[in-house]
Amino acid sequence: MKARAILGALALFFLSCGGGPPRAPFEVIVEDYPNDAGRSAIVKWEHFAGNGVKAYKIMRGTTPDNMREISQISVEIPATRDKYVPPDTTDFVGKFGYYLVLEGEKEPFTAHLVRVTPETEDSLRKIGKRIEKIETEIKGYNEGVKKTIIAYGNFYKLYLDNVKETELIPVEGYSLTEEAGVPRIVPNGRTPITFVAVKKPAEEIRFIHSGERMAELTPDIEGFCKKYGEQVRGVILEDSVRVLVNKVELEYSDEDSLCPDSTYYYKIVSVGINRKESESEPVSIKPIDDAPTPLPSLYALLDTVTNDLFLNWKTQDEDIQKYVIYISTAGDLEHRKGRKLLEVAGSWAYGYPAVVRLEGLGASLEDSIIYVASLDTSGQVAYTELSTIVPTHFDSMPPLPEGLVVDDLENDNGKKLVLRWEPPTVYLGYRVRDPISEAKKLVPKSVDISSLDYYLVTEGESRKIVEFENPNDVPEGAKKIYWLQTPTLREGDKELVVLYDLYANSARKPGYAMLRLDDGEPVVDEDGDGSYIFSGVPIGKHKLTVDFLDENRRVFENPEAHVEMEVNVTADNPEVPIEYPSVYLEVARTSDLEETNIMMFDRVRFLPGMLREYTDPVDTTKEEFKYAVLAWDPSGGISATPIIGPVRRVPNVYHTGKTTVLIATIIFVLAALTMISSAKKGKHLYIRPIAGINHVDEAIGRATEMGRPILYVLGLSTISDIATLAGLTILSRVAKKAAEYQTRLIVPCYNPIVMTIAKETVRSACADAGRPDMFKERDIFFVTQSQFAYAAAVNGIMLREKTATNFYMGMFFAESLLLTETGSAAGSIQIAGTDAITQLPFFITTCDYTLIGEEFYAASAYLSQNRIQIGTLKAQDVLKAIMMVLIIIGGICATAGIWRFVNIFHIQV
Amino acid sequence: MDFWKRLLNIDRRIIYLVIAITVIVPFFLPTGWPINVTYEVKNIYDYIENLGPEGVVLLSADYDASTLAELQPMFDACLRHCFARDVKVIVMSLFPQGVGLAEISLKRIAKEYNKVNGVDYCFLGYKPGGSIIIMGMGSNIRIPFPSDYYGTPLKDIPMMKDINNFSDIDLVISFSGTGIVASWLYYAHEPYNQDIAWGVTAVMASDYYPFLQSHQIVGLIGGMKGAAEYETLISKPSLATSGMDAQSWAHIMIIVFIIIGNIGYLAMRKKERRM
Amino acid sequence: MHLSPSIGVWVAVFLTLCVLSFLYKDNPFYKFAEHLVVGVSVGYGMVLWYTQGILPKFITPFFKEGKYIYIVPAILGIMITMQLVRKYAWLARFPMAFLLGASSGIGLPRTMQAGVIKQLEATMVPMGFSRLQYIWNIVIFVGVLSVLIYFFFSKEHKGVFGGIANIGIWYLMIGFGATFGYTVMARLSLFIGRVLFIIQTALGIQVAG
Amino acid sequence: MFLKRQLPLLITLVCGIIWGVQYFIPHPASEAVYSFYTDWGLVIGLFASILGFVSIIRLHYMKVRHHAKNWQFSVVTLSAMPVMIVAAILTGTESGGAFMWLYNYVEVPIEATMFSLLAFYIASAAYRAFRARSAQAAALLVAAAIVMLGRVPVGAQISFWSHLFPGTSIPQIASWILNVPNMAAKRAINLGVGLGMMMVSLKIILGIERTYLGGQE
Repeated sequence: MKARAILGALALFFLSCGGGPPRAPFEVIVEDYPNDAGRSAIVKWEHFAGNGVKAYKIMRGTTPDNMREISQISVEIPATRDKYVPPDTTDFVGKFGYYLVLEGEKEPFTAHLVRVTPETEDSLRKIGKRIEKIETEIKGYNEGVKKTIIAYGNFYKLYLDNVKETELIPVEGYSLTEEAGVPRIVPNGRTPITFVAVKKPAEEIRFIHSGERMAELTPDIEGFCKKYGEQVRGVILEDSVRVLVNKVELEYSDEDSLCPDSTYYYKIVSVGINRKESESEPVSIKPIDDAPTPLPSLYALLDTVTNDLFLNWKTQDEDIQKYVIYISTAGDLEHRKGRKLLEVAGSWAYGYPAVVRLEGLGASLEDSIIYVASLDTSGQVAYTELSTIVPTHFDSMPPLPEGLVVDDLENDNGKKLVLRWEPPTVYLGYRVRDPISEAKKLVPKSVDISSLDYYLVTEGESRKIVEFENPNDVPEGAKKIYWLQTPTLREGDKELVVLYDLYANSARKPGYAMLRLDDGEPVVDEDGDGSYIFSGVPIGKHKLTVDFLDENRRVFENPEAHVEMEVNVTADNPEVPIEYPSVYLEVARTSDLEETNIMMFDRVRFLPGMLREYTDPVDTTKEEFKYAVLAWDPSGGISATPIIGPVRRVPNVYHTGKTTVLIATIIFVLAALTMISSAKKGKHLYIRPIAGINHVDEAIGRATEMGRPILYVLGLSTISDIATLAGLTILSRVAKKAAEYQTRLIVPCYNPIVMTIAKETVRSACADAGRPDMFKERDIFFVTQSQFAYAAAVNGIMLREKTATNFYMGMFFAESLLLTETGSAAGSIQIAGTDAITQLPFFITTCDYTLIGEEFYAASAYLSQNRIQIGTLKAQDVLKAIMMVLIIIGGICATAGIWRFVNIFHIQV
Repeated sequence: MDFWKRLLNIDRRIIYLVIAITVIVPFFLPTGWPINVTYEVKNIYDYIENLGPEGVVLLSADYDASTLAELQPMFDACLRHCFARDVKVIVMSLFPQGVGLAEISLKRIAKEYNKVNGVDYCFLGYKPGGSIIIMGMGSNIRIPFPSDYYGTPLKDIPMMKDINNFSDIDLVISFSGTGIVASWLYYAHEPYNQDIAWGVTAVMASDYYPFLQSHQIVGLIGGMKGAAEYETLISKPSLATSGMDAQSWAHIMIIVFIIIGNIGYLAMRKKERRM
Repeated sequence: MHLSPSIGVWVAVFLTLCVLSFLYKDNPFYKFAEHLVVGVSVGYGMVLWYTQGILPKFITPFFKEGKYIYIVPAILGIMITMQLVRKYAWLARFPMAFLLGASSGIGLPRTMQAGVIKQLEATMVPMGFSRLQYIWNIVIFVGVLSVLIYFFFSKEHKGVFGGIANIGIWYLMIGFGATFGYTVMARLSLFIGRVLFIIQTALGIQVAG
Repeated sequence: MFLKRQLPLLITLVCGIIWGVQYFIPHPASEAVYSFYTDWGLVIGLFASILGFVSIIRLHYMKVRHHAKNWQFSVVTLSAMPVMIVAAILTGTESGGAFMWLYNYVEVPIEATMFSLLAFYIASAAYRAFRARSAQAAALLVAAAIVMLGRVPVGAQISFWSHLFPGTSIPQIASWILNVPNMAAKRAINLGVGLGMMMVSLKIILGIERTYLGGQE
């Protein structure tokens, strides 16, 4: 009866949170997508934070009746359902002096927030509502408020207290005037507003009224508002009505899914937090297949020596299929009779500008014109004539990648192709820094240490660390030291941070940088993060040598892989950034094996010139491709490699990088099979005696001597846990001994299934010992499945029964501490065994003996003589032996510099 | 009863009281000792610092409320750092309890930085299954996560347009108090060379140094101290930094307890031997 | 001091105190909180199971997208739940066999790669006395070997072998010491977290930080 | 007999081999096999989680029905579940609704506090139980103390000697302990754990480990 009442109340509570449907979306408009093939449109609408909408559905149809959802946009809901708590009113009342006046008959209203003046006060009181509180974030779209009106506006709450008194506020569009002897800032050509500052005689600006003020955002005061204010999201009126004045424009681009010149209808459905919906009126659009626009910038560079013409253009059109370059006689304005020079695929001018090179064409330009026809996908054309020709001369064309090879990418899913080129190259830069300043960066600014009284004192060029116990002695300009980094500083010593970048294709197996400063030992930067720090470098000039090593640490022989650089370490911490080549590379690919014009290839990827490899994630269904790479100079030169290919991508059936894992896995499986099967056959496999077992026996003996019971805890895990199984094996041994010595054994269990099995274990152990009478069923019992309650209960047993020996064998968690603490304080002998690494430290410090991890399993295998367990243990031993040998050989090889061996273990996927 | 025996047998509730006071008082008498930053944490910071607006970081909140105090500050700090650097963030969880904590925190911090759902960050939510989710994400994020937490299909989320699997994500940071972090190593780092970092409870932190040394993980944030280090690095001191004074004093108190306990133990053992 | 106006925060404070009361002794308040949290978290789990799991991964593809093949894994999943009915418990074996077989197959070589081979590679580092790091590399080398020997059960710990195993114990102890120290830190952090909640969120006292 | 016993073992063996070999094959077909498992495995797991829900409900239901000790508290557990579900249906699962309110103000504080009890237990154990019973346990405690001091701000404050002997401040020693000896010990343990994990996988594939079969049949 009672429950029903509670449920009813609950249901009421939740239902009351329901509320009506959300507001329909405002101001829905749909626009055509510019410069496209008439296949896209953009829908826009307005959203008010806090209007209870959690998502908008975008619906589309060819008539207003057949609309279907095409997408959904989730929006932020700042509204939480807490009750509106009236503010501590004294803070706010009267400070705003603003009234809300709504214009319009129904929602959405236009809100006017009007500042009250003595003249307007009476009329405002009649037509408006006084604002009690301004909200910069909406805390609750809640039921405590009678009514929520949504209004337009963009207001800012200004925190005038934050404006620094001595700061002159630069507000664009405002000027200083004087009014009745008081200087004040006035917006140009506007009525003065009183929230801005006055100028004190001492050239200081401060505000007449401090506290909070509100202003509507206009372009004039935008900077001011954003610096000293926060956007107003809502206001609370004197009758606790909340008015939201915040809007966000949302838009959805419906791309590439329409047919040109057919009518589409869109509507937006708002989905409320309560999942109720309301929808906007439908809006319609007929997407237009825009004709190509004449190219806004088409110009050419003419190499006056070679007479090569470099054409350059770009476009905003998204649907150009190709460009055709024509040459024609001067005066041919019709652009129809020209001779076709070159076709260029549309993608070459999209995003980046297109550049093409027309060799030796310059000579014929005197009596000819060049023009470009842009053809879009629907066959519409626009013509642009070349008007600007800039004479220039290129000494050389940008260098092309050397030794370019295209291959199937190995070990992938037959998806990708890889382009590789040469040579392995080192790029270098450096940075000099003070160890101190670097250390200081890691220290928060606000802290103050009273016990470390060290200061950094700068005297001219040199710096010293000085200790001052009295803060008054600290000279001006000395900087307090928060934290020092090792190594020690010698006066004038600097840290030289060498920045390097290594580029080589993966077939060369690039590895590390070997750095050498002056005549010092060469060092190999193991971590390969692109920087290496030489510390304690004295001021002066140094010679830095960097070599590029492969993964086996052999030096690459080519000159680009060996760089020498003069490093100038000076007191002002110079920085020399890495200088990269200015060339860019463009990868072009085609699946049309007949095509020979590179400009009709697909543009694949734009790459910086220092790269030596590009993996092409080919996303078409074709299998065979031809490639070419173009090199660009930012000054306008362009050159292209010959066409490479065709290359075919093939799926591989074996991952060549995983051979080590394969061999290791085979060895593992073989070792396991051999050991387990020979154990099964009954072959004797030696396991060393585990010291812990003697301790177990002694502990049982001790309990017998004292005539007190033994406690055995099996851990908190289930029966499927190996640790629990091992615990049960040892329980069998303990139970047998205890039965022989006639000592009572208590086994409180955490898991009912473990308890059942524990009972069986003890029963049969007692029978084995010839003392079935020693099996006391009530001493093996289930306690509870609550972690801490279990621990508390077991502690109670320890204290009540005064157990002489406690065993903890199995899987333990945080409760281990509680258990062993009580046992330890009670003076019991405690023996533990677990593989829970996090609990082992507590067992070690609180117990008399602990079986650690695998030792625990070994003890269990040794005691049970279970053949599979022993076989498993032996198989693991075999592998451990192999690992130890490998580590020893590997260590020696690494020390001797024989990296070939170590790299066998380096798996590349 | 002799002195040591009596001293060691005081009621444990007195010890509880002492440790409670040791923890509470420093909040009112702060020392403001500086927090030194370890390389384990700084590695992660540097990694994110070097990412640009095209960078994508996946934060996996694989924890529950029981380790909230340690892991939530880390999650918050990393999230703040990503947002401050305009790095795109994907948040998910392999634990049902983690998704709630992550949601609350994500909403709050996104607002601090004016970040928009779907554009600057994406909240994938939770899927049950643990490591199988990570495996699926390696093939395609859309296998385990066809839609985000709020039910929006991933194809409609602008940020997720070009993000298909681990090759489109720069760094994965898993925050967890369980061994699930290892699954990220086995199923994200190893097969796909995905850079990963771990934010773990202090309990587990020391066990993971071998993976740090072998460069299998980028960095390791351990416990509340690790979180405080991260807060220091991004100069946004928050919960973890506030807790550090209490942590310091509590550690001293624990060490004092151990010393008293052991002196007593030795004294009593000596006496027993004499007898 | 600025007391939190949120009812939720005070509910949370009350429940926090309920749990902490266990320190005095086990009592009905603790039991109440303990059982409440089980119910709430299971309820929470069920809701997420539906909204985040079944809905996007089964209901939507099956009913809305027409991917009817998903009925097969659904049936397999339901077969696992048959463990609850003793008579049909054996049905659970087939999906379990599939899941365990596949996950073991997936796990084995990956563990070999991530947990064994990469770890071995990281141990093969140059050693010597010329640089500090090389000296530490020796320490690491000796440590890994000696602990491995400690856990090697095919040879008795005697003579040189026993000596090395003995070094292993010291390494283990230092390693466990690190775990110990960090664990203490973790446990205290959890309590500090609660104290911060009460002081900062509920009582509204701004503390340093 | 074959159906109930051998067939599951055979499935395990075949699946184990297929997905084990899959790792070595970089082929689209192999990739498809892998995604197949992640997709279906997820759905199977989803339906299997019903098991967990049912068993916990059954546990508490039985307690209430049989009026077991403290059965009244099980009523609390049982009634909390529908409350959460109703809250989710009515107010959604986003923050702001009743569902997330219950999560944030009921579940989170209790869970978070549950384990904070350990701070007290560890303090009490430090006083009463952590003993340097042997030289090795002493080494453990010393290492623990260094890590405890070195990993909090106070460590640097009390290292008054560090400017005399650079590199020996407590945080630096703690860092060294963690990165060198601790790392070595944990690596060896992890290698053992890795072998153990692989052994379990292998035993499952080979049908030696078959606890998942449940009963004896």
